[in-house]
Amino acid sequence: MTENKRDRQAKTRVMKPEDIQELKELIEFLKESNIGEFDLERGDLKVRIKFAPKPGEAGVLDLTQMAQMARLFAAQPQALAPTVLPEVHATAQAHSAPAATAGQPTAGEAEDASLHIVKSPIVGTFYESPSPGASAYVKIGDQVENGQTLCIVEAMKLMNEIESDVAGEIVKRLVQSGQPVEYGQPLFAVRPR
Amino acid sequence: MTENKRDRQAKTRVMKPEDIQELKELIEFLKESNIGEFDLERGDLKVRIKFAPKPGEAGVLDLTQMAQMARLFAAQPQALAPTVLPEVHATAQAHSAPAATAGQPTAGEAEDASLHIVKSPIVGTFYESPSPGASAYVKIGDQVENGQTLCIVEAMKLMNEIESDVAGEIVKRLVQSGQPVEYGQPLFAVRPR
Amino acid sequence: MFHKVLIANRGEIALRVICACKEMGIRTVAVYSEADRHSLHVRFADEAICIGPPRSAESYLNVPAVISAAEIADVDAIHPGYGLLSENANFAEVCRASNIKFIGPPPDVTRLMGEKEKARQAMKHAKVPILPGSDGVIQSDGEALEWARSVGFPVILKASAGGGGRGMRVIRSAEELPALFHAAHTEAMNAFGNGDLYMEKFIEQPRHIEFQVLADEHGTVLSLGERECSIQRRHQKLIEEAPSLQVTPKLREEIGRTLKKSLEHVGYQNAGTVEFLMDEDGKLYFIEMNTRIQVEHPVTEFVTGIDLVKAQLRIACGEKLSSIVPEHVPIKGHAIECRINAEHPEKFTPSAGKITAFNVPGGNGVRVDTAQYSEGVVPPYYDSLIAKLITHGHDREEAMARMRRALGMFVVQGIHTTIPLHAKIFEDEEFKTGKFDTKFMERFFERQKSQ
Amino acid sequence: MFHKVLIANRGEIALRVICACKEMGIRTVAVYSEADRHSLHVRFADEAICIGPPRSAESYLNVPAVISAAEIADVDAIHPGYGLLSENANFAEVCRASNIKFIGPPPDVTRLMGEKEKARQAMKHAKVPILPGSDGVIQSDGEALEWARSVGFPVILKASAGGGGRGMRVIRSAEELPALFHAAHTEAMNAFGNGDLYMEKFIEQPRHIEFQVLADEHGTVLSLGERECSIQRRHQKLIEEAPSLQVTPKLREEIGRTLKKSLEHVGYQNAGTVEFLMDEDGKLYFIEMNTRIQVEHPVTEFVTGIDLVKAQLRIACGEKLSSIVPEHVPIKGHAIECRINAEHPEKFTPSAGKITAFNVPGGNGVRVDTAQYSEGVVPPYYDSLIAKLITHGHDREEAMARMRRALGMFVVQGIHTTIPLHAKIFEDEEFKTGKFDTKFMERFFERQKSQ
Repeated sequence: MTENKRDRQAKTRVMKPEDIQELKELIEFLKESNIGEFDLERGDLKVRIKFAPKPGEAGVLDLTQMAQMARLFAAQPQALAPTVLPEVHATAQAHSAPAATAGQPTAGEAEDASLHIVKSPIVGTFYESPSPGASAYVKIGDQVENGQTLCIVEAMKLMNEIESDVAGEIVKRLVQSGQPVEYGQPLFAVRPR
Repeated sequence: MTENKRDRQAKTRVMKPEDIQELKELIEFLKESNIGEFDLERGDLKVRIKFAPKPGEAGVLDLTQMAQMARLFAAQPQALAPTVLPEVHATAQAHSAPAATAGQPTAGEAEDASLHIVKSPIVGTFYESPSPGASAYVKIGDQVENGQTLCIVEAMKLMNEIESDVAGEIVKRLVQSGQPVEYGQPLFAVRPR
Repeated sequence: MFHKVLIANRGEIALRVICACKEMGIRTVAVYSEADRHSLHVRFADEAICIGPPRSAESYLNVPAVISAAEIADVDAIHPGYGLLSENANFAEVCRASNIKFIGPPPDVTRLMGEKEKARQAMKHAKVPILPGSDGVIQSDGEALEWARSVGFPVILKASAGGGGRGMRVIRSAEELPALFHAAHTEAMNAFGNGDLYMEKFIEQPRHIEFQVLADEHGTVLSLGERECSIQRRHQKLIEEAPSLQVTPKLREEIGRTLKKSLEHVGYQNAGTVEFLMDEDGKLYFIEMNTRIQVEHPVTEFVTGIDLVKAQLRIACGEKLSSIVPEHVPIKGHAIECRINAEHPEKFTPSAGKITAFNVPGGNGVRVDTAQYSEGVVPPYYDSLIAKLITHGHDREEAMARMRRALGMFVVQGIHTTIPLHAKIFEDEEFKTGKFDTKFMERFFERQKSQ
Repeated sequence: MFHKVLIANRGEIALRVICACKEMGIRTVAVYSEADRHSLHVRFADEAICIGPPRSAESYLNVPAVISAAEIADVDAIHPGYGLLSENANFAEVCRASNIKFIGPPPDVTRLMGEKEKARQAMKHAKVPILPGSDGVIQSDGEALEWARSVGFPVILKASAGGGGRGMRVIRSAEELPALFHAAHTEAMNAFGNGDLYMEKFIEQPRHIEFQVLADEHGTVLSLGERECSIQRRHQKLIEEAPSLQVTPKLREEIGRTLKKSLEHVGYQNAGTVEFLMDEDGKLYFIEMNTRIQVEHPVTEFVTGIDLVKAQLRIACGEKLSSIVPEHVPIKGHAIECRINAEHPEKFTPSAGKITAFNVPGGNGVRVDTAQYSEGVVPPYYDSLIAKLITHGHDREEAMARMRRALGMFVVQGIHTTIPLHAKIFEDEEFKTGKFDTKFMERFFERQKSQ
């Protein structure tokens, strides 16, 4: 869920996390059940359920639907994201740093939906400067152009210059120089102009 | 999911997890039954069901569906009822007759919620008369008293007289003489007076 | 072979028996209480009959209900699983009277083994080593000393009239005997108004070791080796292994021969387990016999390759052991079982409820016996065992490594389970050495606390 | 032993390798595409690195991405699983150049076996029987007759210049040869402007039989017996068994010896599979070699008791085969594997989507290898195998009975799977006899249709 939504929840906060979880499940279920309207009152219990008109049965995908799904994935990787198995309790899951933040903006940045995130297009090691001791390509507050080199990601001894895909101001660098980064990992937050 | 719905839910938040579970089951059931709209009030029980217009599929409920609905209405210790694993597709599941209708009233009766169902308190074989050739203890239309013997369930060579737990009119006998019955299986529908 | 078998049980063992029947082409009838309507044993049986309300006493333990169900389903035989009616000789007798084969020993044998003192005497008579005890009251410290010397120290004095530790003394040497004898006598007299004392051999660090046997209906008994069951909490087994590191091939052979003779003598039939205590010197003492299939039978199945439940069915059908089991059964590798209970892993409070996520581990050398599933419910009415996780390896090391990775992949959400407890036990150094006794869990909890 | 291994694969085989590593105390690094973020191989690895978008070409097949991941995670070795990069000699070379151990044979051996004709010649040279073919063009019907007689009828004529069945003739006797030769020649000339023909031995009812081998890095090769893989649909294996009912101990021994010699000769290393066709007389002809772990390796693990993936890791670490595997490995019982694919069981259209219910069978003699779970998603980008269900029994009968009951207890909802297809195959009389060939599925579908 986006930080936006998270905030709004925090404001209306009369609900405990378990309640929210339940509600989410209920809503998920209503959605899956293709329900258009749902009312409920408690004082002496009233229920009203109205199903949405069905365009076609969901569930099992055929070939054409699959193509559709592929497009969905491409557009929005998380769209069809499965329920994640809950954490194992038995053994510690020491996931490496890159895995932990995989492809998702970290809390601080994402608060501001207007920021643009420059992500790593490859797996490798992040460097802020062209060579050790040289000054960084960019620093916080710099104005950068579309196509301007922001950093290097080294992969297989090759130094890959990573260019900005937006023009604007560097608001934050999200990784440390020398840190391994994975595909899609956020590198910089940029305020577009 | 829309924030809209979440908000609305948040306001009506008086639901316990069990309630949500029941609701989910109800919706699941309504969906399976191809029902378009469903209203319910509790104070003096009003129900309105509107079937979704769908050619080819009859809006008729089968036995188990109806029984399921009855169970949901009864809303008794079933609160914790688990989701049933969906049917296996590989091998046929030839459940015996008693299992099929286990503990649930059959279609005709459940339509009329005012009917009282006399259930078998034991596993055994149902007989409508005290001995072969003798006339039945009761027949459709008979007025019976609370405590009056309605039939016999034979278990371990013992003939157990099953008594009515209500006074009223026998509307239907739900099993055949000589048929095996399980614990809780409906035997008679009685209109209480 | 039987045409149709009723399984008078629930949970994983009911499903286990159903699996065996299915593989043998036998039709299955499940019985269930109202609380188990959505259980997998109901789902996967060919037929299912509701026999009563949730409470066991009114359903699974309700003999007339079970027999009635067997009659209306017209079964040839009843498999009782473990617990519930499995060691109820009266039930076995009713089955016989109803002309239904009870899959287990004859009622009189079940009855004999059910009365501990009689069982002890029967086994003693058949030269099975039993924990030495004085024949009746010890009259004086002199007699006590004599008896103690005959069995060797340590010994334990117990009050004939009572329990709860009063009048009880462990004696570790001849020197301290007289004083302790008189102290115990006085204490017993004060506590129960009766100073009578008797003595038993005392084992400081006992192991719980049990032998699996199979017996056909033609007088042949075979031992299938032992299981190590010392990892217990309040006499509830948590982890079982086969073989035991402490049982040498020679001892296994020896006990096997003795059991064969003694159980053939008492006319034992079908599967059974003979429980022993092992002292620090590796000597075994008979405690009791369980006349049924055991929770931990899969570890024996893993190391012998014999399907014990199928063997039970074939034996009950009159087959000879020689056609079921090879004469010599080698022990192959090492197997360990963890009992996964629906309990809080530290407080051990039962944890009934709905399972919201259930991912069972699989892969090489891993077996899971369970009747639970994602969205299933653990009802509060029955015992807390929801799954058995069993691993097999070339040796104990590999079986343990496999268990560690399998425990890490066993995800159960919505209820508490003992999975985290097991994970910790498998990291414990004492456990890893394999050198432990029935007091292991006490020490383990101490170590956990001090961390 | 390795400290840390990267698994360059996904799905059940990635999880299989992770399990083996965990059991050996090796840290694991999973790589994954954006579509597999919630996969179990990601979940259960010690570390996980996203290497690209969903399409394999940009993630799992992206050599620089995989190597980069290996470098930033600082692993000692890469296990390639099967498919994907597993038989890519260039990838193995890049691994070597990057100082990362590739768990498989050296690049040149992979390359040799990858070029079918070279592999054929190498094996022929080493006295492995290969499917006889004429050395180049057959000039006349007289030469054709001579050649046919030298290998025995039936033979098949093929056009050197083309395919698609044109110019192709199966010849079953000397009498019909001349006419068919000339017809084929004319047809080839008309179709391709070139009438050249060559000949091969023709097998009417071939079985697909393959031998598992292990080879250490010290020149020792061992054969672990065969698998029967004739149940295929469009060259995709559906069901595999070990052992094959058609392979006698003598033949197994013989082929094992020949393979040992020939593969030691070519310098083979690590695990590999040698595929053969078997003719109606039980003679085997080499087709090709797969230089990786195979999907169906669990059936061999069941009947030999050897963990093949652990063996791969130990071999790659330099261990000698003699310390990993006993010299003589007896074949114990019978194992069968069903490939559970996310496909419609009749139309075979792929069926991606979310799994809403997932109940895997367990119990005695059942193994499930899967990376799927309830609420998991089958993405549309990769192959359709979602689980392997493997059963073991004392004989083929028991393994089949177990498979039937296990298939009946394997519940997958939300997507289509081949489970119902397998259930039907296990009821098929021809399948039950074990006497079938690679055309079994065609006949099976015919029988199904006619019902």
